[in-house]
Amino acid sequence: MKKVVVVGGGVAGMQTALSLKERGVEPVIVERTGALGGKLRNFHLLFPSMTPAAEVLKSFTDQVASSGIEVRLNEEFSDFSTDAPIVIASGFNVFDARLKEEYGYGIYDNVYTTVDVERMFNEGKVGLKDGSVPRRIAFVHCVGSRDEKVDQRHCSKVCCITGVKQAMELASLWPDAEIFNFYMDIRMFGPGYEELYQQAQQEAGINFIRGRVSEASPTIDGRIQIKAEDTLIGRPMKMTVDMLVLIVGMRGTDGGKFYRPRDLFGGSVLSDRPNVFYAGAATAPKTVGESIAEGVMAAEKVVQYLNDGN
Amino acid sequence: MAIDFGYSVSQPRAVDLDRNDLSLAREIVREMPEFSACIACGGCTATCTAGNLTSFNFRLVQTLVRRGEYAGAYAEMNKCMLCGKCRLVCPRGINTRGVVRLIKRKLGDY
Amino acid sequence: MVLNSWREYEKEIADDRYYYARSCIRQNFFPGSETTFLRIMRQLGKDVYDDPRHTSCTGIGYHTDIVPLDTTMAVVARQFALMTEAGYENMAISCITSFGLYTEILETWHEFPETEQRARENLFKATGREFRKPKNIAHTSDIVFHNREAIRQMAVRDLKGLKVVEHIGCHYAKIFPKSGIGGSEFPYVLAGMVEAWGGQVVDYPERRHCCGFGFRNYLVKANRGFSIANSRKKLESMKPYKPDFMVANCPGCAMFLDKWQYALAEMENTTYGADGRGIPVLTYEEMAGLVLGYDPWEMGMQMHQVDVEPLLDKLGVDYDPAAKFLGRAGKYIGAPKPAGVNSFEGDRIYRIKN
Amino acid sequence: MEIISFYSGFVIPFLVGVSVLFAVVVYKFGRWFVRLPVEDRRLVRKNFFSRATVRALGECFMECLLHRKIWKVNPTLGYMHTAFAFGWFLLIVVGWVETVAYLGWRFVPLQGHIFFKFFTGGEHHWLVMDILLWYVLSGLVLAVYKRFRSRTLGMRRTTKLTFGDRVALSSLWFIFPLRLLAENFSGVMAFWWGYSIALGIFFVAMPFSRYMHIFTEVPLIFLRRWGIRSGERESSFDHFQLEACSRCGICIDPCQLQRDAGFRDVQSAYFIRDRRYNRLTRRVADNCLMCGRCEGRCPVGLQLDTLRLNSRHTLSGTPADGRFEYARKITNNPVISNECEKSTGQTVIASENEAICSNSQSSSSHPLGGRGETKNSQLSTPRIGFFGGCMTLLSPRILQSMEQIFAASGDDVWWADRNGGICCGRPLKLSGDIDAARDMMQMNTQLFEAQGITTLVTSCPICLRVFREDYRLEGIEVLHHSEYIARLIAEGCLSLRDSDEKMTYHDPCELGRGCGIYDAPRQVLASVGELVEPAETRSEALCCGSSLANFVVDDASQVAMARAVGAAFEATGAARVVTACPLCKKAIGRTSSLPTLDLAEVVAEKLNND
Repeated sequence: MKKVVVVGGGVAGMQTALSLKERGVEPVIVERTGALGGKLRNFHLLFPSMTPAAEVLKSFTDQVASSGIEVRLNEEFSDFSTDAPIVIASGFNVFDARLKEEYGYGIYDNVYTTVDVERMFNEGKVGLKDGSVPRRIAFVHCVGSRDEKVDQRHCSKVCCITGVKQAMELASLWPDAEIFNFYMDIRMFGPGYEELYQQAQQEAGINFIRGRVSEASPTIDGRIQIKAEDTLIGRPMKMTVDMLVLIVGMRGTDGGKFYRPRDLFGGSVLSDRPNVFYAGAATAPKTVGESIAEGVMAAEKVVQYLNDGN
Repeated sequence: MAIDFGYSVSQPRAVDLDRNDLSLAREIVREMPEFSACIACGGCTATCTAGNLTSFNFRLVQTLVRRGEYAGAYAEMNKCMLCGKCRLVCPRGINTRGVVRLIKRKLGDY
Repeated sequence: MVLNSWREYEKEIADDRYYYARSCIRQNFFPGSETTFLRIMRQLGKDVYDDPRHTSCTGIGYHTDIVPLDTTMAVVARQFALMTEAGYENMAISCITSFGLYTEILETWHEFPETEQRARENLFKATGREFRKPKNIAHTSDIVFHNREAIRQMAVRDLKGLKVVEHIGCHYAKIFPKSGIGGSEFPYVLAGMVEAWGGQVVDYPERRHCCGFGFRNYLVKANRGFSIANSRKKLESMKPYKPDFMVANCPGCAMFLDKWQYALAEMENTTYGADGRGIPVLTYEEMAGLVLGYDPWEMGMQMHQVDVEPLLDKLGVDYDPAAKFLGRAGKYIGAPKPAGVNSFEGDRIYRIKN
Repeated sequence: MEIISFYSGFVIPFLVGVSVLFAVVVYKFGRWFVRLPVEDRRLVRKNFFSRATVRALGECFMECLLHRKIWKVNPTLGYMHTAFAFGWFLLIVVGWVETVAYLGWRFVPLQGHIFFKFFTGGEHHWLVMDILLWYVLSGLVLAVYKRFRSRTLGMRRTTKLTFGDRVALSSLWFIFPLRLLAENFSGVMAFWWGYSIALGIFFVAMPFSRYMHIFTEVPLIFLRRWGIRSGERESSFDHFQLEACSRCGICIDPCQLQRDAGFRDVQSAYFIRDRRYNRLTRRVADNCLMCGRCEGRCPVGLQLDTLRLNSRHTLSGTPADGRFEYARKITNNPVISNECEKSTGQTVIASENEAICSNSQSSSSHPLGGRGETKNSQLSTPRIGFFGGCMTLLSPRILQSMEQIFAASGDDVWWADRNGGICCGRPLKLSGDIDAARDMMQMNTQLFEAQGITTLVTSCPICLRVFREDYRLEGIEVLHHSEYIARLIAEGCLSLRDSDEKMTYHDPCELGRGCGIYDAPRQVLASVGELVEPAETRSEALCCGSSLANFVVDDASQVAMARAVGAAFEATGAARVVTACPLCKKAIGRTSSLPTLDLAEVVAEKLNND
């Protein structure tokens, strides 16, 4: 019997493979990059519990290693015509912040994305380009989310909580820094998220300003001036910050779009083809936990498919 | 007959949707349905040249119009230079300049 | 649910032996109402002590930031001292603002005992008096409410078929909800009387809204437009219910709901009530007095801005129209000029010639 | 020779038609001419006896009769138009000669010429007349065919007809077959009656239909040759342009609103139709990119964009009323904007002007050499003002690139609007608010003059066009940044690394068709990479779809147009799309799979910094 191909070695893919193996089906993980772990490898602490991403990642890679699942790294899977069961767990791409040119990513020093911040935390080097400590930091929510102008109509779902989490992390790292989060809506849907948000407001002293940043420009002293409307006051505002963090959204991996599942209920891991399944953020923005849960569900459906077929 | 007591009755500040005549607002939205897709992010007002020099607040004024609060909207919209920056930053892709002209046409002297 | 909420705020009201604290402004605006209260109490066989030495509580001065809190406390302490000296323990307070102020001061003394100590010292230094805090304080509307059943039994008529708007003064329960019957959201003190005497209470959207007096809002002319706007808001809101009359338990509210109808008629040519004759505004004592069969002119109802005759007719009160502006001993007290809400020839049956 | 009466009952419809036609045309032309503005009439007087008149005659022959320009669009279409116009013209002229030849030099009433064969009983007949009639009939066959299969004549879409058009067109189609029948079956009176009625109906309908263009194009050509043009306000001359439009529909195909966004009733032919019949709506007047693609192809050479602009002015009722006085806060003294910040307690950013100036002063001894000197020898204090315009302000990469280019050039630069400037006024002008736009232009002019600049460089073609067309900037040279950069390269002031990267170039409408700048950006591109042209380029270039001139289209339509443009660039095989307009850059970059850059970015990237 042919092995079940799991496309993508992130948490969703690894969980799918583990669950398949448990049910006696032999999976093979095909991973585009040189290591398992997907986006989780770039993350530092996971919201809302602040669990180290490395810890979660290690438990998965250890299980994959000990279960003897075949893993093919540095391989791009493209043979979708095969009749072997395929589980697409290709996750998402991070939105390229350079497309929002007006925010100056890649143009001005000290404009970062949330992904950069996670990486800086992992590398243990958080700070401005010249190594100094910022006095003022602004986070811009919804960069590459809910924006027709970059063909990203959807809400990326996890960015609100990511922005809040990182604001708190920076606040505890630099207690003297002033931190401002510019948001359109704060969408705190998950368990413990609202609590974290409240903690950010009340304990970490993060300032939440309701308004979308329209543009950033450099100042004479190398800082960044941003403009927004404080919509709750109804007046335009501007401020100069030392560090601008763009909270970037997720872009789909199906030519920039997310894969479309058969339906959003019982068929959320099914595709229009009987032997193709989905798991994780390939179909929509999802959290780590939700992606793992879908891995289990996808494995279950694959097993059902195999049993029905034979 | 009115006697002047030296003060007048203050008008209520509440946006009274029972009293406001929304027919014009509905007509405006019907002509440009995208107008009601606004998520009030304020990007337009932030980037607006007029908005940074005067009380003009495009987001606020167009919202007021949608609520049937037409007073003063025409005069406010007249501050718009139609430069189009707001349209470039609008995440909902609203034809903001079209909205300005539509409101002016419906409330003003076209 | 609603009924439960109304019942949740029960307060203890003393049954007898009241020390009567009068209101400053009611004696001008509705001069017959306090006398009527005393008459009702006498008819009920209650002991009410009406003390001529008693003064203003300084409430208006306090709320307009003119009288400092310490002064106010000392003045209130003196009223308590007079009560103590007279041998009474239950305070019956005629004015809503006084009632609120007394409640507030007793509450402050409870939370910050040092302020009570200071008030005692100040009072002693100034007058040599000492006091005991009242065992029970009640607004006089509370007391009428308390006796509503007894009054009903003595009644000569009821309010059947009449729609009544009741209005509670803000200082009655909005400061300390527990100090009012029904609390601040479901004040039952006047509604209870209306229901007990057969009337129908009107529940309208702006029922809980302030009349707009607000001290500084009325007293400062620049703010007066705001004051009248609040009354108008209430009048507009109750208009579709076609109330037969309003009843209020606050001196300012009764006064403004009544007099602003005149001002609105003059300023904006807007009148309320059937045929634009205005909606009569009664004090709860007047309402109780009418139920008990008292003569409206003896209760001072000729002093109302909005004529009460149409209401008296509905109630079937046997009154002498010609006696409206005849005071005690038949002496002519003068009649107001015709005005916006009150200029209907039909109402003015009686014209006094000097 | 016998006496011919030249009268028969059937000529009445014809005579009535001709009389009505003559009366209406004379009335219309007379009225329009009398109402021409004084300056226009002065031009007529001045140029009446000049070579312009002769040229106009020639043009009338080439365009009104031969339809030379339509031949260029499509030869079959050209043949069709020529067959009708020139064929009919020759029928009349040769017919007249024929009459003269037969009857001698004597007065013959009009109907005598037209129904010559009837009155002479067909005994005298020139073969050439038959050939001419068949020539016209061949055009007619094509016209009928075009109604149903326009594509074969090079037109994907043809114009929708009005009622007057339908009447005129139907009668026109009947004229020549009936004439053929009447002349060949001379005894059948019904054919003569039909022929006369068809002519009569056509002539009556003519001045109220698109066929009015047959007459109007002639005075239009003369007036135009004498130097009269339509302007930003409506004038009597506009009538000559409006009624010279034959609604041939050539303007419809190039229109991207039609092609990519599905708008079918806003194209110039329809705009002119609506305006001519007094039923122009704002929706139609405002729904135009003013890209100029149709204007370039109009066989009658009508000023389509100008006419639309002055219609917008007429439809706009907002008085200027000094409603932009607030903008003086910025333009009266650019430093004030910083003071404003102070007073509102917001962060103060030191004006960058001084910093840039000092920077460039220190680089006046730049090794790239000599530029400071060459300029100094020409002008005492050469000073460049850079005006990014609203759109550039939202494209920081262009600003940053210009900063690098200026630094390399060693020029003394004043940044006009980096810390907030006001709009150039062109968008307002495009909306028809001419007076308000003038206020804005005047404020910016004051600002530029106060700064003592000698050259005004802008990276925005929208601003460039209004600076050149409407501003009076005495002593200030206005350059697009592509021209400025091209000049720097030509003078050897910029050292650039050439590469073999394939780049394609998008001509912004306002820069190309608007200001005629096609070569400067191409020269610049050629010095940093290899230029590959898209299918439609230069004066034929597509619009990005986000033109500020359009006040109607929604986001989806803009995206649809941008996608079509993007696809054309992808087809070139280029690695990157380069344009020279911040708005085009945003519009195309939104959907294109290729990176889309401004010219300045490519240049800055290739600067030799050592």
